[in-house]
Amino acid sequence: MPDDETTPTSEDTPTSEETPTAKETAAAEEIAAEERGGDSPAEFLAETAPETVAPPGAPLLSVRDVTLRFGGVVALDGVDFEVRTGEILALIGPNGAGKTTCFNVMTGVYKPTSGRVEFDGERLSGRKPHIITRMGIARTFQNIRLFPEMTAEENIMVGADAHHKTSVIGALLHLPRHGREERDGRRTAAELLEFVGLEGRGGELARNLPYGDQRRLEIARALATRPKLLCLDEPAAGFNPAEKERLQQLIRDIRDLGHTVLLIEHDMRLVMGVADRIVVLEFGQKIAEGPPAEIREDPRVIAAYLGVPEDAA
Amino acid sequence: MNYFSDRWHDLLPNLGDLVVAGLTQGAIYALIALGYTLVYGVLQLINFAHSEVFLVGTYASIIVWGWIGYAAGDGNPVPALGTVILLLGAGTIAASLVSGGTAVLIERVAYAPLRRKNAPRLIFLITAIGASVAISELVGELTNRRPWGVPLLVEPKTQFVIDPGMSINPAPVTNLQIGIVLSAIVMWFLLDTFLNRSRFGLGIRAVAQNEDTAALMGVNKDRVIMLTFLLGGLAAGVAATLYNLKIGTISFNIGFLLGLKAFTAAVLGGIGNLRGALVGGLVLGLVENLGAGFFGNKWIDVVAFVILVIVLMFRPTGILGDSLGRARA
Amino acid sequence: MLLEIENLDVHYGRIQALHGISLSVGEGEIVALIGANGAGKSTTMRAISGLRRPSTGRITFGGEDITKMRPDRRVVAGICQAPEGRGIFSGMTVQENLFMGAYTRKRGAQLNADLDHVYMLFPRLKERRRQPGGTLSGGEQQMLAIGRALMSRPKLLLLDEPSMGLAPMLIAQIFQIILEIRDQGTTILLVEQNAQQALSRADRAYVMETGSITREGTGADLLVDPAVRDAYLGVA
Amino acid sequence: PSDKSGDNGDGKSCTYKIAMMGPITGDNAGLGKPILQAVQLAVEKHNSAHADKCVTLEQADDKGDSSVAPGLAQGLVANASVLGVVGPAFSGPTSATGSIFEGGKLPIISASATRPDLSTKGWTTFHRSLGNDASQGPAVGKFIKESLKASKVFVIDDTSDYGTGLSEESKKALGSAVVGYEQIQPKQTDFSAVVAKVKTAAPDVVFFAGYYAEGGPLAKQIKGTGIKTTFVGPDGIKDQGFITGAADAAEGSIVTCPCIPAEKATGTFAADYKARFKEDAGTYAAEAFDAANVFLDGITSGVTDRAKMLDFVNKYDKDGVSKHIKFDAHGEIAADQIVIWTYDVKGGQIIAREPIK
Amino acid sequence: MTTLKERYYAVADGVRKAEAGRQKWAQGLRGRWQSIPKPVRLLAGLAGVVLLFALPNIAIPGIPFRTDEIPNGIGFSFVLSTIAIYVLVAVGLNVVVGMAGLLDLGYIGFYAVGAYTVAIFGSPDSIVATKYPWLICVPIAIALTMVSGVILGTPTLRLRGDYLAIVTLGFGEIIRLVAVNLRVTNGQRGIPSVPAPDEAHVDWNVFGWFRIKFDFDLDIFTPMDARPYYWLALVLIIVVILAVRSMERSRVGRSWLAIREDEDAASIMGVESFKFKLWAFAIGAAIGGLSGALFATRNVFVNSGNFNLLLSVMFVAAIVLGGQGNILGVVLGTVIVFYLPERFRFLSTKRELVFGLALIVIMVLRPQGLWPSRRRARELQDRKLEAKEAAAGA
Ligand SMILES: Nc1ncnc2c1ncn2[C@@H]1O[C@H](COP(=O)(O)OP(=O)(O)OP(=O)(O)O)[C@@H](O)[C@H]1O
Ligand SMILES: Nc1ncnc2c1ncn2[C@@H]1O[C@H](COP(=O)(O)OP(=O)(O)OP(=O)(O)O)[C@@H](O)[C@H]1O
Ligand SMILES: CC(C)C[C@H](N)C(=O)O
Ligand SMILES: [Mg+2]
Ligand SMILES: [Mg+2]
Repeated sequence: MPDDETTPTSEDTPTSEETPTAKETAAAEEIAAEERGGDSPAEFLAETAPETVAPPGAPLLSVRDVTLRFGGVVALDGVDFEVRTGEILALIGPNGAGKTTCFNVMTGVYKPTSGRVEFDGERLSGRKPHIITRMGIARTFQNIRLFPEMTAEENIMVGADAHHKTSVIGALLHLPRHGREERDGRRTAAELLEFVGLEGRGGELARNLPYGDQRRLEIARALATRPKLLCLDEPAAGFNPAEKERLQQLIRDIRDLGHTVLLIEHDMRLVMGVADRIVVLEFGQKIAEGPPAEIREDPRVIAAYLGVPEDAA
Repeated sequence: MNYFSDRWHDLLPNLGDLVVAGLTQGAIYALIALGYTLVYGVLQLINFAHSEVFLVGTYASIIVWGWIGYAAGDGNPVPALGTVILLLGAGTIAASLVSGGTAVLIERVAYAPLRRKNAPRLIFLITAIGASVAISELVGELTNRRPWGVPLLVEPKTQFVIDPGMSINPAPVTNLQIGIVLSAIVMWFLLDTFLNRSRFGLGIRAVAQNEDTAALMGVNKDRVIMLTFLLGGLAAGVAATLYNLKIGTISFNIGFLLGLKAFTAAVLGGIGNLRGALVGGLVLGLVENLGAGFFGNKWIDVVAFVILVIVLMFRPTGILGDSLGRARA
Repeated sequence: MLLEIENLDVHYGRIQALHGISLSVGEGEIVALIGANGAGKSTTMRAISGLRRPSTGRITFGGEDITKMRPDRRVVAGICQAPEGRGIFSGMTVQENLFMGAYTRKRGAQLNADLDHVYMLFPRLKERRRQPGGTLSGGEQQMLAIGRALMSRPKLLLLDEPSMGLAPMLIAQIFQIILEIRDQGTTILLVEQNAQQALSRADRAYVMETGSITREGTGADLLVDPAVRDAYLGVA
Repeated sequence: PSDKSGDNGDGKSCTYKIAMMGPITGDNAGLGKPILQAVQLAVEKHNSAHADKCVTLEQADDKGDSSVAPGLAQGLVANASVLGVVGPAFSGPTSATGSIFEGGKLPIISASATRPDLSTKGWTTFHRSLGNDASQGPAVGKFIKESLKASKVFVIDDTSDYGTGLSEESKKALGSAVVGYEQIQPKQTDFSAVVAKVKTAAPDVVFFAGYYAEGGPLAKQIKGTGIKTTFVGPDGIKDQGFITGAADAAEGSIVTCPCIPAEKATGTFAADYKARFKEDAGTYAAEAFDAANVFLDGITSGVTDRAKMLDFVNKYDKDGVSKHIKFDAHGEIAADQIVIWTYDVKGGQIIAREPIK
Repeated sequence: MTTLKERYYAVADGVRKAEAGRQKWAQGLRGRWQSIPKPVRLLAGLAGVVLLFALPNIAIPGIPFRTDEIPNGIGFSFVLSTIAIYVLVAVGLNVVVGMAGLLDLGYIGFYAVGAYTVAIFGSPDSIVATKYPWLICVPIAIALTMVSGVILGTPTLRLRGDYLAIVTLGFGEIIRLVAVNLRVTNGQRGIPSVPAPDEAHVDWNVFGWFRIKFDFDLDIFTPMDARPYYWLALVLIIVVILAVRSMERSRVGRSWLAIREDEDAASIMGVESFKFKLWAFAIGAAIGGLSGALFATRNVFVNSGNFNLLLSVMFVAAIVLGGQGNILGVVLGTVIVFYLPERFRFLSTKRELVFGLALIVIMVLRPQGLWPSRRRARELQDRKLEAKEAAAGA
């Protein structure tokens, strides 16, 4: 960040101090907020948006004919679809259809039995998780997995560190980059906290946040890695309708920042309200793909998944 | 190359004897390993004090034999079969009771208070070490730090001879060796059946995997944990008696190395897995004895630990993997 | 009343999660408990099962004071919970998980009949009978958790967000099953985010906010209460 | 152990100290005890005779362990009132601490460390009041070949300074009679691998160069497999601990030692010892008594610092209870004073047999 | 009814207030210390350091803390120097265990490598007999231990939790046992006459071009007086602690923390966990090597008995007892674990029994350690209170 050196934050937080107290963080956040002069998300696009993005509409991630077997269970069976830059794609399907598994293949947790996954023109399988993150994929978990004993701010800074380079020698000798990156991390944290609606909570331990806030913090942490593609696995699980409403807005905001979003969710109101396109899996196979309006009417999807459309009403 | 052919030449004639001796020693490791693996499976805790649970068992059986009238060096002739069975029975029961009791005592004194405070597992490790040091030192004080000899109860008699021919010497297999290996297998079988078939066994496995849900299903966690320690102690008691018969000398500080080896065996086989403890014990005993025959006796422990490291490199959760533990995060 | 809670306070560390809540569940009822995230619903459930000890207050079950009873005793007394987060024994097979539900019961023909019943309700589980619980999908685990709770044949069944992570079709099915269980004589206390569904099936319901109970009434009444509609039923 | 020896009767503590260093606890503590007690006896005798020049005894418990010894040695060296050390008892600790005592110019007289090269490391402060393994080794060889008429001998040592030194010397002496050689680890308990080799070699005699803590179980396990062979061990197993450790298997073993049986010591030593400690004087008690008396005589004769003490020790020339004490330039006893004894294990006792001629 | 947002945050506010209150309570002293003006704090710290340096010369009548004031006690400065060396070991181990959360039970192996390196290259009695001065041996020792840290770490660090613990324990034993059996280490018998830091006896012929010849011995470091060793160790401790601290408060420290909390999540968040774990290992190893080098020269003699497993485990005990993660706590723990047995030498053979019991009692009463880091204290306090409210039977 070229203007870092001149921001007031840099003077307020000497690098050698220990992690700032809640008060300090709050102050830093205030300053950061003032500096932006408002809440408009467009202002910190620069902070979290990916550096280079393919033109909108071009395939960002493609799943090509992926099959995955666990012993006798065929979890994925020739699944083939793509996520396009700038869209919100929802992945839905009955329980055990293979959505989470598909996710895990995409993020490098599982290696497909056959087929391949390409991201931004590069092959993904076989790469280490941290490399995949640096390539631009971030995710949240079906069961929350924050660093419970770290503060909200620290959680986000860990995400921001994905693009930092300070290592042992730098930290040991307090090289200038170390200070610069620390300041950058704090600023990213402050901005993202505000973005997801957690302003002022940077100093709290993650484990002490209410459930909904933890979900939001997880999203903020993922955003801090500046992902091109953000993958959300059932982010609305355990939310009530009003909260889902808020989440829906948040997901839209994220897309507006320039991130592509892949969403697994069982709540049809949320999915239909936010997704640009939907891919439907059943028994490990893709049975439909298209815009929400189309999917809603697709008889196969209704039979396999939606059932009587009472729920969507 | 010359080195290796020389070593090989050293090893070859003794191969049969070493295999037999290795399996015997391995059976004792296996029995102690059962205790480590049980406790580990349930509490994810390396019960460092288990070596002392074993230790007190060795003393218990000797003391009981002394009461019955068979002490080391008292010039008594090797007793007749009936007496031997009586002595072994009494010794094993005494050792198992004392070991089991000690295990439960350790649980109550050194672990239960920490469990109540929900302390991280590393803390348990430290109190375990404390308990281990305290018990072994207490035994040291009580025995004047002198080794104790074990009376000769069973005259080793060759039951059959393995004669593989070639340049390998025929290896006699004694009644004692057969008994030791069989005991280990029987003990494992009993425990394994208990864990997999009985209701309590199911409870133990449930607590191992998810304490809270186990409580929701009606499992009394405290009782399960005590039971686990008790079972491990019983197995250690059996091991203690067999150790007495086989090694014949005990001392207050034998626990440490033996416990370490047994724990290694448990990890080798896949800690948390009873079958793993058996396999790990036998493999460890076998490999270290063959290694000692090949490289020379002084390398015996190096061989033991090197094999552990090698196995874990290729199978990060041991030969059979862990089974009481969790499968997917 | 089968279950009665009076004036319950529960803390997590220094955080107070429940502020003197009182509620009751009558024999044969379905009672729903709804509220925002962090309102204290799960905490209430844990307190009833005995996983959390209240700092003050009283819980009685079938007339007996169980406030200090150990959780395993409560199961014997007839309280069983399908917890939030499912609590699957990941290393045990599906079938073993189900048997864990019947831990306090005697083995026998009755048990096997119940097992068949669960398999009938969730055929997917029967298919995966020998698969370790930990490798099931999220929704399959949810089915397993509910099935397991049924296996204990409780007098009072506590369901903490049973619809979480389930596909729409299954959600409808789950609520159907809940009604069936009730009809077979089991009392049910149900925590749900899916307030619409929950309220329309419940005999009575409570609304929780930040650790207190703010409203109670029949399911039908709450369903039309504008404040409830506004907060929990969404704007649709 | 009592610390009474430090008082001169009226509770005033004394100006000068001598120290005993050796295993008071540890696996082989049995070997340290007679040495400690003999020194104690000597100090008590001295203090009652010379109340004006009374001496305090410092006990430095090295557990017979080389890794413990250096710290203790530095402690002794730093304490200026310590004028002499009886010990270290074992060869390992002695070789670990030799350069420390040398650096502190603190004279030491070991009553039991037998590794030959201890005297040739250039340490001017080192002395010992007994013969070393360069004598014991050949004596063992001679005895095994001539008295036991054995033609096949299996040698085992424990990798210690003492064990390796002695096994080397005895192998030299045994020559072609050696049919096998193995090493065991201190604290090892299962000797199956060694026993297998012994069985294959089928020796008439197994000679074990090491201490009783391992010697006992080793003897027991060798006998346990039914091999008919005579177990011979050196001074390191000459302790009751060998018998308790080997139990019935100890019977019939033979022990060699560069120590005289206490009852053969001159004067009233054996009786005094027994009167004071209610037990017979054990291994190296007489030698330790002599070593202590060298220092005590020095103090009696007015020595007040280490330099003078060293000088006094080097010039010492007097009969002790075990032999005539006079050190050569290396700190060794004259060759004609050295006698290696053999002992039988009989009826659970170690009983003097005869000196090896 | 209030708005959703208000309701939502009412709970969170409660959480935050309670948390703030608790932090204040838990920190009590620390807060007061922090409120003292900085120059005063600095001065106090300085005074503390001065006191530490003066310690071997201090005796307070009536408070017999000196180990040489008890029967059969060992020289106080000698004990101090041992403890200081062990503190250095513990500070290094704390990087691995306390910060990165890697349970390394074989850490003693690195300490051994450091000590043996100095003994082998420095002592005239070793078979290589290069007789390098101590000051030259130290960098060699550090380099070698770092390399061995990387060699051990590369294959083992993919193991998790207790498997890592047992493999490191195995490696620690292997290093010791190999030392028992190798010729360069002179087996069981060990290597005596390790040079002092202030002596050099060098006669090198560099490529036959010129000759370097030193022969001096300042006689500051002698077996008679352990104080210089103690002071040297103190200086090294201060330097190492400062270095470790600045690492802790950086991306590196944060990564360690994240790995400790949830390694999978950390690597999915872009933390190169292997690299950072390896760094932790290497840094820990280097510090271990340095302390080993210091130990070898102070002890003059090195053999495998100095590096037994129990000692290794004791270091972990010291760290946990003092309070893992907090360097000052670690120092305190080490001092207690290694000082008390010296102080209680008069208990003679019973002192280890007492020590074992003390270990249990202390840990049961204070599972968070005597002086834990703020983070750990909070964590433990939470867990404890939670456990208390959880039912008695659960
Ligand atoms: N390790 C495994 N071994 C065997 N079967 C597995 C394994 N992992 C997943 N499965 C099976 O693969 C199928 C797909 O699981 P997945 O978790 O992808 O489902 P999902 O679509 O995410 O379902 P849900 O909506 O319930 O979360 C399931 O039937 C599951 O049982
Ligand atoms: N283990 C815990 N430690 C600290 N606080 C906790 C813990 N568990 C819950 N809490 C807090 O207690 C309060 C009530 O939580 P609870 O889980 O009962 O809510 P809930 O109504 O079930 O919410 P949800 O709909 O998210 O499941 C929340 O503020 C929560 O943050
Ligand atoms: C006491 C003796 C057995 C000591 C032995 N001679 C040694 O040199 O170590
Ligand atoms: Mg899923
Ligand atoms: Mg809940």
